[in-house]
Amino acid sequence: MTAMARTWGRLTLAGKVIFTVLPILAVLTAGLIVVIVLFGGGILDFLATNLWLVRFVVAATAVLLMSVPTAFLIIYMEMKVIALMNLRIGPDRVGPFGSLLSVVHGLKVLMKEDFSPTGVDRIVFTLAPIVVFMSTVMALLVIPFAPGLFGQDFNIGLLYFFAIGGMTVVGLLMAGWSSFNKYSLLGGLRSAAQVISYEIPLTLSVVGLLLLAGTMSLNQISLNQAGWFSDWYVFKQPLGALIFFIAATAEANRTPFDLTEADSEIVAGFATEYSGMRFGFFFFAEYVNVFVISALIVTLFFGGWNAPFPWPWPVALNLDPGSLGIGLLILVAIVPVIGTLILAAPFWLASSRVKGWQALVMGFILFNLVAVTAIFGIAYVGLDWVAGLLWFLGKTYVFVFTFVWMRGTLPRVRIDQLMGFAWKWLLPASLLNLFVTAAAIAIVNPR
Amino acid sequence: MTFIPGLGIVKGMGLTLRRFFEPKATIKYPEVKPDIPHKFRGRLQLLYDEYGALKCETCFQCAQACPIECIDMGGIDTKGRFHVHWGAPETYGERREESALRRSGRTVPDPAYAHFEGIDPDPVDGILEEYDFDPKQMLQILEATQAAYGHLPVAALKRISHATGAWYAMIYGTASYYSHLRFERPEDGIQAAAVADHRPTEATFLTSLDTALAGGRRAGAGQPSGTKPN
Amino acid sequence: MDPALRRRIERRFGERLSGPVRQRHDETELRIGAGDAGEVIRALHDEPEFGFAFLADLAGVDTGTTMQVVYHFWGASTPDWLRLVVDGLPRDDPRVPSVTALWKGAEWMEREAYDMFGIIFEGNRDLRRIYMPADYRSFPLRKDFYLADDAARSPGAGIRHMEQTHAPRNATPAATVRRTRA
Amino acid sequence: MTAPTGTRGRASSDDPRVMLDEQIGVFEPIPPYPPRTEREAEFYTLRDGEMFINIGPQHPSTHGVLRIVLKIDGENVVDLDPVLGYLHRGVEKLCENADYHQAICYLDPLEYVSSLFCEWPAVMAFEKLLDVEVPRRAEYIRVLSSELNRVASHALFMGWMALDLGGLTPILWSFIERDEIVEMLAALTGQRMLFNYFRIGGVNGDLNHEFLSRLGDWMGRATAQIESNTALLNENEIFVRRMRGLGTMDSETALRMCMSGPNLRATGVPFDLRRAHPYSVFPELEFDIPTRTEGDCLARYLVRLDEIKQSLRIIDQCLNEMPDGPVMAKLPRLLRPRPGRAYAGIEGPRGQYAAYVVSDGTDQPFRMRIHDPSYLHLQSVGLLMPGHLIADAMAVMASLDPIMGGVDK
Repeated sequence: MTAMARTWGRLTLAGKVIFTVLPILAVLTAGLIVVIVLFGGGILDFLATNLWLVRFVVAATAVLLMSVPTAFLIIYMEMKVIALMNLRIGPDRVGPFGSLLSVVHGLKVLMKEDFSPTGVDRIVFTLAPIVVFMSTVMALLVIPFAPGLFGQDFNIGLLYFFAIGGMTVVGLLMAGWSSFNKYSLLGGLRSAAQVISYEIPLTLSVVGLLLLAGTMSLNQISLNQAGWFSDWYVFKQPLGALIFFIAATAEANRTPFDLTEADSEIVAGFATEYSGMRFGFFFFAEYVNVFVISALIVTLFFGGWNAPFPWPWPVALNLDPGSLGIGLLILVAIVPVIGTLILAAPFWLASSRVKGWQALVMGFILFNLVAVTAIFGIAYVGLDWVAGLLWFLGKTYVFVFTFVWMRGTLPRVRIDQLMGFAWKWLLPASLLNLFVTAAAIAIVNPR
Repeated sequence: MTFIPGLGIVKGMGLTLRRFFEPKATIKYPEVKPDIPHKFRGRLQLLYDEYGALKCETCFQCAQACPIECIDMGGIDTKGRFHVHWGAPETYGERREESALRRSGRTVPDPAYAHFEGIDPDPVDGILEEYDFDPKQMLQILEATQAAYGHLPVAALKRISHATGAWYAMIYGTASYYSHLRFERPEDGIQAAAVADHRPTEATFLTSLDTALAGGRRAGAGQPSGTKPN
Repeated sequence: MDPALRRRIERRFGERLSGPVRQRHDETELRIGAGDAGEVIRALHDEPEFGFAFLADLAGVDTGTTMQVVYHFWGASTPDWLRLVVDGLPRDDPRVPSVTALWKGAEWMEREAYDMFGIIFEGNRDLRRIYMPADYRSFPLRKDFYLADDAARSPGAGIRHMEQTHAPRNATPAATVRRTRA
Repeated sequence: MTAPTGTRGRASSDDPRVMLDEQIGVFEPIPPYPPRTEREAEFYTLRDGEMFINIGPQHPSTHGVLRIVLKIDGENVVDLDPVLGYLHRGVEKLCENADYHQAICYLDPLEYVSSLFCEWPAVMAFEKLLDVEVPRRAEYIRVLSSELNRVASHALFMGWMALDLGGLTPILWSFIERDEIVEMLAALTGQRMLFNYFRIGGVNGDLNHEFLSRLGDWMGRATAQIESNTALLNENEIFVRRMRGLGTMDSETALRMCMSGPNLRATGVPFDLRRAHPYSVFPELEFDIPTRTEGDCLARYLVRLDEIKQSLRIIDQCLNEMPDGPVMAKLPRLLRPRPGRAYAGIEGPRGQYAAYVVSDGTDQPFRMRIHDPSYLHLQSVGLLMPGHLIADAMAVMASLDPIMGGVDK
């Protein structure tokens, strides 16, 4: 026993982990093999008949996995962009240009104590961040990122989105109420008032668009906007787009409508008493929400994953690397070497002061650039979901940038101005938009 | 304000976007040193003359003149024999008189400790001798002192502080950390009585506070009206 | 220095002045007793020949023997600061009429004077301590104020034996209190 | 008048005697003692639907450690009770125990945004006590450096104002502006924040090349830069709509509230001690007194912007007309002014800073009274805030620009 303990003590940390994990893995693998051998056929048959289930599970997992890096990216963007607008440098120490700082923030949040203050309603206090985060992430399910790349193509996609998005306010209200703090309470109530008020113009502003599109499926709306950028709904529904943008800003609690967590008034609003990962959920939810809202604006009004102009040289790439057989292997082995050498040659020949290894390094870097560009180019031309995803993310991040930019510029509005704006201006304007659209449709396309 | 609604906001957005691309004001501190003016007074350092000798001649005028008494001096004397340290500033009030006394070379009486009982210093001196004035063996010193006196008199702690060069606060912290070290004689109820004697108003205060608290609980019945200040 | 102002003051308040009107640099000083303070200040504020509309400062002073309340006024009728010293308040019960009816902004300055000196301004609606905690008992800017004794009387006293050093009774011998005749 | 009922009688967490066995209500802002005045009793009595909320002492927008107990009805502020003393250091008492030179440096941290203005009245009062004639060059240097400090203070005010309204960017821009000024003042005085530059009878050190080169560099682009910074807010609809008509005060009330400085001038009273009670070399300098008549937050904000331009004018004139000569009067080391009293008031970026000194013939001031405008302006918050929303309460407080170091002395 002592000998074993001594041996165990001599192991490094990695060794301890490996020695613990390996046997478990071995047992699990054996069990898995047995299960697959015994029931594999049945499972496969079941999955093949119920593909929607596979799709749903994969989509849900992918969306959950995607949300955290998205939040990290937007948090970094927020830190860096606002810093640059403030004439600061912003994060520049962790990772290249400080890009890992948000990841470090995430880790920090994870490592903090899971603390709940005296007097809170524990159950609700714990549930609130989860509700907020889940409602935000669930909204990602219906967003069509590219042709064929979406979680679920509901025929009531937009309705689902509004319904799920409205659940956020429940979480915020739970947080505000359960925190046992007057600032939180005020923040929660503000968020309830604000989100409910802005739900109405938000929903009404897209009704005109729905009349035009004739569907509520977000995928179908994206498909409707294919072609030139003049086909985008923003040109048919400019007022609707503006109202939607403003209402969506309020819906996402972003500056200038960030009254729920107005730090100079009610310290952090509903999140005052939260710390650690519970706060982290709120934090992530906010930024995922920004992404979702931007994605929805892009989907509805800015053509979704469609390029602003159709690709002028339609190419049907029929690459079948498998047909090369053994040649593929040789190609994979030889092309990098030859490419590097070819690209290194000009450096080496250009000046006698360039040493051979330096030229080789330069050549290798250049080759990588060329290869990556080529692969992406081929993928862009050949795979329409890659092209769609690139366009979609590009447009979405333009809007994310706009949200961050607004945060860097604008002061906050007051609560009565906020509500007045929603009810006195946005609501009539969206109704006007709806009537004009309906009238136009009735005139142009009478039954 | 303009007549077109939203123009001001758009202008502001344009301004921030322009600033987005402008050169930044941040100084990346450890790599780039800030441009500190020649006359800057914020750095604390002793100056050397052109021969490399310390310009400070320990006249203590700075410590004496320092209005918030933040300058404290210590070090090795010129022959390299004695460690000179003036201890932590426990009493700021007497500080300037102290520095005058120190400059004149006399010992500084400490009125804050005059209140405490005097001791026969021989045992503690012997103990200090035994432990070679080593502040690292503070616990042993304190235990021996307690064995000698039955408790830890303040005067003895003060003497230990002076002899070993450790701060009084450190010694006090050490002594109060260990539960077997005590500051009062075990049989001593005298001090508690003295304390109670020192603050006769305490009881009055507590009574008034109690009255106030109890009065509030009784929903204000019989409360005096609030016109009288304090 | 504005001799015209001095003449005006002497003519108007001649019998009420408890000392000569002094002038030095750009200041004119008059002294009155506490009984006259209300009327004199109202006259200084209201009457057009004075018209001191701006209360520049309100301060309490403990001379070691008596208490004073010192007002400074600015008015367009004179280039001087007008200093009004309400003199001769007893130290054990200093009372002055409040000027909050004329300058509502004097309320906090009076509260401060009350907090620091214990001067009671009659008519101030909110005369309570402003800087020091509510259970504080002494008046810190008085000349016989001794810090340690107050600390020993606070509710936290006596917990640490290092704090039990001073006995309040003999803490401030009367001989050490600074006094001035200024 | 009966004592308020309800939550009164709960223990305060500050009271070491009380074991906190009851957890709910520990955070109530209601004090644990019976009311001392009518006003306190009235304030701490809640009517139906009202609640107390503590703003501070740790709150992002209280500009220091101020605690305001707000009585709110929903989002509306019904009444408020500022609780001071969290930063009280007893500077007046400290000054009584320091000699005349030492007393000056206790005054810097009072007004940590524009320290020179707190030194100046005390120094002026000491000079009056001692009958010292200050050299003209020293006076010009004082005016020059303090006007720079005024610009720095106002620049910072713009940023705070925007920050309290939720704008993140202007505060950093104005800090850049302030940093340049503060750095050049550091080249002149030796410190960035607490300058401790004015001495009895002059200033500590003549103008130097480093200061002048930095100043010239900055003066060339100051106007354009400040204008460009203000363009972000001055035309912003959100900002203007929030500020206009908010916390309005008429000139009568402002005088009754003993206000001074830009807050008084925003109500239309052209009261500026530099003209109303001229001191130093201001009679020789040419500048205007900007006033506004609205008396609301926007007016207070705009008056300060105009003052920056006037300050730049004064700086320009000072540089042009700077006479030669010594910067310190000849004085003995140990100052013992004869018994007497002196009062000196100056126009600072927030209003009238003043010092009242009583000398008893020793080397220490017998009584040193420091008058700070922030104190009085904070008091008028109680008049301006009720009836507004919580968000506006912050804006009103920011527009009055109190500095808690000066309020709490």
